[in-house]
Amino acid sequence: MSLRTYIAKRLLHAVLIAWGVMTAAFFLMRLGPNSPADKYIASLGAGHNVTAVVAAIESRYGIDKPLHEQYFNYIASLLQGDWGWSFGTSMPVMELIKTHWIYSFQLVLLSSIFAIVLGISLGMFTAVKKNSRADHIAAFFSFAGISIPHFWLGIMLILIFSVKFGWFKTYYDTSLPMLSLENLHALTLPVFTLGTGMVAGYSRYVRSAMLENMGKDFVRTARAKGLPERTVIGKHVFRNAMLPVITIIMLDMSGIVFGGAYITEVIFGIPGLGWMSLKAVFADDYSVVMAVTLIGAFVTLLFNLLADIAYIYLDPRIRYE
Amino acid sequence: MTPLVEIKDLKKYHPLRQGYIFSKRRGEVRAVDGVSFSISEGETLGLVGESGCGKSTLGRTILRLEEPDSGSIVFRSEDITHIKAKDMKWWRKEAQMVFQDPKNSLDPRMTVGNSIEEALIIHDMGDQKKRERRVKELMIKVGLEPDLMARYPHELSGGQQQRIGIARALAVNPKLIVADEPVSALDVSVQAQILNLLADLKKELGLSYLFIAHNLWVIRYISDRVAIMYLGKIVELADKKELFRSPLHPYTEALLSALPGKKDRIILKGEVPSPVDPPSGCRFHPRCPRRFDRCEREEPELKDICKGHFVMCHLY
Amino acid sequence: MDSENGDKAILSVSGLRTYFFTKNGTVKAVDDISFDLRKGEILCIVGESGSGKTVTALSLLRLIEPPGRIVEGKIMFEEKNLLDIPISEMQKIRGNRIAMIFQDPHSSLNPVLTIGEQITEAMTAHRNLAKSEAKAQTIELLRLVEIPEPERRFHEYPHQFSGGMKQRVMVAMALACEPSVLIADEPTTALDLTIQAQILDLFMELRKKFSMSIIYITHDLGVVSELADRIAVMYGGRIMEKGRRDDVLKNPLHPYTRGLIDCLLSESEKLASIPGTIPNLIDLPEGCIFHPRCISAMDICRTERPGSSKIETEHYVYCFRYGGR
Amino acid sequence: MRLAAYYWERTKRQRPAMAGLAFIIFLIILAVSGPFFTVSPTQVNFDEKNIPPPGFTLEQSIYNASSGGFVTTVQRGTWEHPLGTDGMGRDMLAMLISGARVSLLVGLLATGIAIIIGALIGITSAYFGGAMDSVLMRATDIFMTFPFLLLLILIVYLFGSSLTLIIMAIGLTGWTGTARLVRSETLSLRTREFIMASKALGASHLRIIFYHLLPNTLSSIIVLATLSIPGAILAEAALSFIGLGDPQVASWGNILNAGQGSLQTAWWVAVEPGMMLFFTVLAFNFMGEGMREAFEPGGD
Repeated sequence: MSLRTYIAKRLLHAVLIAWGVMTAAFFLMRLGPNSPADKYIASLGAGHNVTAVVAAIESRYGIDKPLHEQYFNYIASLLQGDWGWSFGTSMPVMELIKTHWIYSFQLVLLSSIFAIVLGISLGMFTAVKKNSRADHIAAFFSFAGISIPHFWLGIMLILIFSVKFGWFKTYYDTSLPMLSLENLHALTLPVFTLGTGMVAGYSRYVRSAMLENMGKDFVRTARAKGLPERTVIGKHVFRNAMLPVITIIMLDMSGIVFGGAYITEVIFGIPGLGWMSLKAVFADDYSVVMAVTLIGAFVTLLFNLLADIAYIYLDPRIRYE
Repeated sequence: MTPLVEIKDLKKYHPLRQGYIFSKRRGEVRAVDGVSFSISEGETLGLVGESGCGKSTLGRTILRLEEPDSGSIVFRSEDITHIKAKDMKWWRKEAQMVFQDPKNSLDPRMTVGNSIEEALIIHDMGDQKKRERRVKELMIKVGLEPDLMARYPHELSGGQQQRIGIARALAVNPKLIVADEPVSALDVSVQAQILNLLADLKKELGLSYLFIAHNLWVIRYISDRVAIMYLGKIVELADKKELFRSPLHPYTEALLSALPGKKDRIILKGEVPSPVDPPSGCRFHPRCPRRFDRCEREEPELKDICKGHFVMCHLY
Repeated sequence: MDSENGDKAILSVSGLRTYFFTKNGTVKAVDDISFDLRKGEILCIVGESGSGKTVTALSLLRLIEPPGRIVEGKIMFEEKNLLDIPISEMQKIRGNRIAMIFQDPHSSLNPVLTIGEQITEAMTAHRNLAKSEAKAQTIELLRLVEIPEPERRFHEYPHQFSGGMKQRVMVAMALACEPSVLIADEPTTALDLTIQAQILDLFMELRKKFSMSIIYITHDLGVVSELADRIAVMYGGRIMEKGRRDDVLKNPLHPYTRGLIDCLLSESEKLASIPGTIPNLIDLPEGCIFHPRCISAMDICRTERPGSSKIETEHYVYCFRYGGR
Repeated sequence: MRLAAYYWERTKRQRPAMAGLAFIIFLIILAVSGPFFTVSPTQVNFDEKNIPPPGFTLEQSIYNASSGGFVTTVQRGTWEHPLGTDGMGRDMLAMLISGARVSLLVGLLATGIAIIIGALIGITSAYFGGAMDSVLMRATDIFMTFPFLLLLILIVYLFGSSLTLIIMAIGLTGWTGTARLVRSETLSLRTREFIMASKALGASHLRIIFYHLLPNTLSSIIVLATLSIPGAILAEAALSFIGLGDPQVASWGNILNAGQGSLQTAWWVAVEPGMMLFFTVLAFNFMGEGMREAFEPGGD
């Protein structure tokens, strides 16, 4: 299989899944007991011409049309970038996303860098020092890190560092310029909240991947050549260990990062997509909730695709098949 | 001697598929590509070949564990090539298999006694008491203490595990046993024990074996006749003594020259070609030290040279 | 170092013990063995699985991993005891003065590095070479082990090579620094019959070319009869018998050696076999470890461990039938 | 079963796993017997609001009805409320025990649903292969593409947030990992020689699935189930924490949500439920890891 066919295959697969995701979302919407109109009317209260509003909303959402037509319209408008209208904020959902995504992005980016750097170093260190006291201590902390609910961790950090010591504000300050030290300072606790679980998880993946490869025959070959231990671990073991780790890190984007970032934003009041989505849930702002879910799925899909492609460049066995 | 089982022009191709929605055939592995032979009652046919030559597939196809693509398998004048799964039970009682890796061939979550008993349960052979007695009998027959029946496979040695595998195959009183490299995973000193056991059982129970191996000294000990397989075809088939005394096919000559005690080893150049795209003409010609023009163009047939010594080579 | 009969030994092992300290007990994988390797000879170490032959080989390069440990012994090589020198000095010997080839060529090569890089690396670890120089030498080595189109294959990855070709790459890698001792641990076991013959042939040729001393580890007596100058037979972590090839093969004395040879070479109606199974290395029998399977065991075999008895020049047996005190 | 006893022996040697098990048993006893010795977790009493645990004190201004003004009082913890009370005077201990009941219920039921669905899909997919496998695995891919929490939030938003629904939702969305694992294990088992041997003996598909494939994947399924419970518990807690949980029940997430608002005054309201969550999740993780190690073949 040539490289191009391989990538084409992965792309085709991604398109298929994206279509599946949109379809699933569509039917989930239609299966729900409440139509968007009901939700909106409930929030309006009495004194309105209910039938007219319902008709208006239903035609806005296209619910008055037959199901298959609704389905095609829905997919078509998604593809054209028309992600619906936010009643809560009276603007197109796409506009709303454009103003909020950057806050999620900076949080996820900083946390990922923090987690990847620390997680990989810790994993390598504990693998080399297997069964030492340091390894046992690290194992305990990574278990704690995996098990600690990050929303609780966030609150405890606020309690200690903001309420008790007053080092940080309890809420994220949106007036800070994005690229400034103050902003970085303000993001310290959120990044730590989101990153802890990731560091713990990654360090364990890296450790077990390193250990698995350290037992392989080719490592013995490398030692038998007379290579210094640094080269054996840093070159032969590490490169092989990174293969599964990169996949896992990419795939993690969906579980840990989206769930975690959502809640971290809520705790610290960071106006990212998660915060926006929760606000929309309480404001019954239907299209926004849906849009954030879809974005989550599409970004996950993108990362899966990136993982696949990264793999090609790291693993010659796929590259030359 | 009447043939117990007769195989004619048997073929088994494994398709190579690509893609998951619109999968298309990209070609096929010609694992078994037109094989004919017969095994007489009470006879052991040794089948020798290198890895990938199709010998294991051949064994499985004869037992109908894989579906043959064409050709026929006839057991005592009963054609079993196409019988349906639900009519297969009697055939499963007539023919059994002993596997290569004794550890892998026993369910790790079952006691070895239960593994043997499973055969009796499937074929409704007796109530629980009778079955237990039969399991004990079988274990004694293969040279094991009956107490071992409550053990799990990982608690036994490789040789003991293989004895269990043999007992399981014997449970249904088969006539034919396909033994797929039954000793190659064992240590030399244990190999001899298992080979002796198989030879004794054959005499005692009147079994016939199709004995698959890549090791010639094993074949030399156990077989009555020997077939040499190369890339899905049988290239030579003869009585054991005849074959070891005067091998005809250049491939057989090379294999035999590797036996200990032979001084001048024949070294074949190159490697076994892919069975997806076998060479034209005689499949062995790219590696053959004695090839000539015709070998490349024309595929030789398996010919009877003298009194049951078959060879597939243009030299003869 | 003088060996048992006064010849010059290039590598001399005495009293080597390598144990594995597992949760379930101590595995005495190698238990007090001694042998010499002479210049230019092939010493075959023969044994079944669990006999300790691979652990012996790994011990020579100090490649034993925890929970294993070399407990005691001496390995004299070039006037030094390899067990006394620091690990950094040992690294200078590995691959350089003593090289090793492993059993399974499929798993012994790093799947994500090119063949060229893996061989070059073995060279540059010990010698100061320009990149182009190392590459030229590597290609020369690939040609030497008869890999066609070495310039192209230099840039390929292990999975693009067949088993036989991979083992040739391993051989090239071992020869990279022209070592004086080569340890080959069952280098043909994982290969097909006709490919085995090719690799063996390659060995014979290279031996002539390089006049190396080779320790060849195998369970295949057929290979031994072709290749060996001298033989050491191992069982359960100990040497049972050692001596010149013809002495051991034509006149085997130890009951185990005799059993092994009978198993393989007898052409009688009934195969000779050794009863019982290979002992569990954690719970070794007292005395001579072979006594539970030995047809000629005596009382003393059950309680005491036999020492070596010299039968004739260079032919030693560890058995009370021949003294053993 | 001698084999079960054997694995139990090996699990017993894992000390963290045993500590985890002990904690979980303790929690179950507490959750079951709690209602018999605690006050109602929903009983509001504003006279007793924000009482700290014994040993701690809290200064607060309380409106005194008789004098008509605010008086600063020092609240001392009492043994009547060993873990203090929240801002509405509810007993923390009673609420935490109720929360334990909710969490255990969610953890066990939701995981149970997920594991059964996942195992069925995984085995069917691998054993029959072909088109069946393709369709099932693509469906799994689509499911896995939705971030778990976002999907839960969407479902709860669309269909309401009763505890039953939350449990169903977690179970119905959490099966993908199990399906993948069971499928890959079955695929590798299918080519093993003992399956071939059973076929050679004439065993039926059902016999092979139920007597050979399932028992051989069971240990992985048990380990995965144990390690999935924390995920389910945390998912419910996260939903409750952001205010989308079942408002009718006192769950750890709900209490924590309330606790975040009163961090300045009553820190224990946020600390205690989080601690319970943390230890519960840790206990299941320790147990799962210990079992994974004990079940690993060739561990000795």
